[in-house]
Amino acid sequence: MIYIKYFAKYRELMQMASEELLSNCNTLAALKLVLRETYPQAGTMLDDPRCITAINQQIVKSDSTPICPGDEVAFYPPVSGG
Amino acid sequence: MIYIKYFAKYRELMQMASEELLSNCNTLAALKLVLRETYPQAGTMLDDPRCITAINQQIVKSDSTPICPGDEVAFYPPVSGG
Amino acid sequence: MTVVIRPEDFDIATEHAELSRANNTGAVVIFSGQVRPQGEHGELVAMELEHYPGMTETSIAAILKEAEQRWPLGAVRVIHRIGRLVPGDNIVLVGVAATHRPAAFAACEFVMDYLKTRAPFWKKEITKDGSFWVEQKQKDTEAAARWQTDP
Amino acid sequence: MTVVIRPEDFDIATEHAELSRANNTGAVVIFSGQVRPQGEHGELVAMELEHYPGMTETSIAAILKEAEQRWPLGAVRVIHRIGRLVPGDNIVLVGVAATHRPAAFAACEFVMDYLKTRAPFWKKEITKDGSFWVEQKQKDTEAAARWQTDP
Repeated sequence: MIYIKYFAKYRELMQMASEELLSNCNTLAALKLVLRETYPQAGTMLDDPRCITAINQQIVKSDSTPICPGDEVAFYPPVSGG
Repeated sequence: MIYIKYFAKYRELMQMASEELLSNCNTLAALKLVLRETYPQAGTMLDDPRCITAINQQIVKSDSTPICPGDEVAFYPPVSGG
Repeated sequence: MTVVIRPEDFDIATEHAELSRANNTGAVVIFSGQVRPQGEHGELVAMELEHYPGMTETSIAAILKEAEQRWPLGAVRVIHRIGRLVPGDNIVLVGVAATHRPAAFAACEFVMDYLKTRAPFWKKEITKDGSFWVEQKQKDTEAAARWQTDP
Repeated sequence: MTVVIRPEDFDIATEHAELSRANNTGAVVIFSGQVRPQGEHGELVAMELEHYPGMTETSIAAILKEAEQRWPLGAVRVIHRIGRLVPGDNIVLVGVAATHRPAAFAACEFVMDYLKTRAPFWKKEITKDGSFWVEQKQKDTEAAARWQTDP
């Protein structure tokens, strides 16, 4: 199981804050492909060059980053707190 | 009448916080001379290159600054507030 | 080091007292940010703040740890509100205690700049004409970037 | 613009509330300085603060006016205590409200640097071994000097 979280405008785009994905994809690239195939609107998020990805609450840059069962993968736009 | 004020360590040196001087000296130089003649310890203050002089609450640098009856002349060391 | 994220407001007197009593405190600098009446898209009805529970706390703690490595600090406190706020409401407090004021000022500004650009919070402006996500500002990105070269 | 010189302590909550309600405030920066337990000549029993009534108020007002000319500020408040204080007591508060935080931070630091070097206050440290006038610090002189070239 992979735990996925969407924040702010991506939460609105995906129409959910989180989901649990039963998948055997083992890289971020594979996960993104599954999301594109599952949700027509996912491309808007994944093609956004400012989209930030965090795995287990650490920001990752490379699509070849491995993903293991139980991992938490988050997608969010640039932050605007403070 | 000239109103003289001494602050901090000069107040302690001169053993007074203020005095009223009945004098017809019309420059800062003349006033300093009167102080030297009146108080043996005044030289310690007036010869201190860090001694600051203010006339009517404005800092002055030149000994030739005129002084008029009713003026307030203050002598104080570098400030250390805040 | 204290990091609190919650809907409730802070009590400035409590925060100031906590900072004041840190070891050998001579200087306390407190920043507080509040919702302005005018947003980027006109008059605000409200501001909604969202965060990433867990990661937000961790990333702020990392920012504070870096601040403590850069400057000699007695205490650092961050309170960031979430949820629905209205104009005039406090959003965030960053308080720093130090022996001398340059460290307190620098660390407080450093923490704010990093909070603005690195801690996962998102703001949404609610106006009578609609809702708008607040984008990260270029000037905030630049403010944070100056700490890269200027320790 | 508010300048108060008095023996009594300030109430931080009142000060913060006053700053917060200034027109279009988004950022509030408050500096407070307090008496440290260790003075330059050892453990402090007390600190005595003296000022030049009239000139002190005027010179602080001039500093605040210069700050308002340099940065867009919503409000500036200074409270400086005088008389006998003990370790842990507040000495000074400088509070600045502005629409954006860079102005609030810069103006607060500017006012503190100028207060330290231009406003006629003098501090005397009372220790069990005697009393010592505090000299103006070179680092304070330097801190104030940087504003001459960097507006």
